Amino acid sequence: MLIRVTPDILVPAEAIASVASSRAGAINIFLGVVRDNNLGRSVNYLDYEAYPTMAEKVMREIAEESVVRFGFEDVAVLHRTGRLEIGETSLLIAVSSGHRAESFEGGHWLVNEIKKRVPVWKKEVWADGESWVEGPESLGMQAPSHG
Amino acid sequence: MLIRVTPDILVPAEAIASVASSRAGAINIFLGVVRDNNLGRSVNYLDYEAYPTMAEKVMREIAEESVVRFGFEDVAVLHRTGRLEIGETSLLIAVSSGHRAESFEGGHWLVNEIKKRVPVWKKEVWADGESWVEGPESLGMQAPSHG
Amino acid sequence: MLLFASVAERAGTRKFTLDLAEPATVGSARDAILARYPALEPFVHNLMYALNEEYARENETITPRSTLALIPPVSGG
Amino acid sequence: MLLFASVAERAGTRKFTLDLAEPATVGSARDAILARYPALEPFVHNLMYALNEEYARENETITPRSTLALIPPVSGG
Repeated sequence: MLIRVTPDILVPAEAIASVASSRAGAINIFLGVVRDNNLGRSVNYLDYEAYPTMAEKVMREIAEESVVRFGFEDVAVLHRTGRLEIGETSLLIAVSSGHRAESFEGGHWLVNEIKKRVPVWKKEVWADGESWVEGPESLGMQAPSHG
Repeated sequence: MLIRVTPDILVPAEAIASVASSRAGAINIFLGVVRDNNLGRSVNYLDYEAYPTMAEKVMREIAEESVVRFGFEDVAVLHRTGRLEIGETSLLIAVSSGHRAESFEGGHWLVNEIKKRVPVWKKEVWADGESWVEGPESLGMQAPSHG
Repeated sequence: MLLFASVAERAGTRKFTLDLAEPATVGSARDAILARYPALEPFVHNLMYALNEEYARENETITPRSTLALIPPVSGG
Repeated sequence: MLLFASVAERAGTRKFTLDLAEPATVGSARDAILARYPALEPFVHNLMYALNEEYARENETITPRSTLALIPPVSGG
């Protein structure tokens, strides 16, 4: 079970290799990627901060729970921190399972739980300000920076 | 839109790069992998045959339909042919979308449709025989080979 | 005519040409194939047909130099 | 004590120690933090707490050398 919070670039091939199993008929990989816009506003880049030791602990708990719920052969969860440019990967998950249905369903569950429970925060930086995003789908505080 | 039927190894990084988009917040990748067993029977390897030109045509139709249905930024669908060993990837799809929910839902839809509609066939080879698998989830003919 | 997978193995061929009485349809071509390869009879109830790389119904018309393929139940992925 | 993200920026600090009257709880520690950093008041209704890297309730007991973290609404992924 590959679990990692890191400032380094996330490499899908590493996660895929880590969940490989001769009993797996399906591998699902999800990349959370930095988009150039959010809620109608143009985004320059994102800055991710984590409580790294706790984040890895919670990621491992969620991954272990997913193995029980969905019968995965193996799971990998990696989250990147620091400044991420448009198109870069912030979250990388990979799951291997006997059949495809649970790889999609369980992969989606895993991403949802990670967004709800893992102590990681992102700050959106625009041309004219910045804001910590508060909550998994929220608008953030929308306050322009004073910097 | 990367669509390919090929005897060559499928490389996830190529499919991921092909669907990259600055508007994408989510990329979902699915690998169909050769499992060491099927329906309780130990599998040695699989042999995939395709009607390649028609298979690519149908794969493209399904991919285009998925863009309309799920609003994908881009889609890649690759299917391998020939002899595939345990752990090798037979099907590789990648989709990019604004948000994660449709990347999981639409990726699953795409795999289901490919398995239903694309003219590709697999033969399971066991220690003591072989059988063409007939239909996307069927048992196959279960007849031992006479070879 | 193109045959694939189980059907190709049973017939012992993957590709051949067929002279058909016009007007020919997918169904009449299928009957002509069965006359030439009676071993395919048990497969027929499960077959689909592709005319020039598009799935086709049995009553569809075949023109000269069309490519008809017999499509056993697919199992890709 | 550990502060993160919006809370760390508002307080102007990320890490400090606090002497608490025993018996201390997550809630009494939170009140001591607010007394030191009144600017955090508007954030309090949204905070969660982690005691030694586990989410904790307000009535949980804090022992000496525990690590308490204030957790603003998470937004990873």
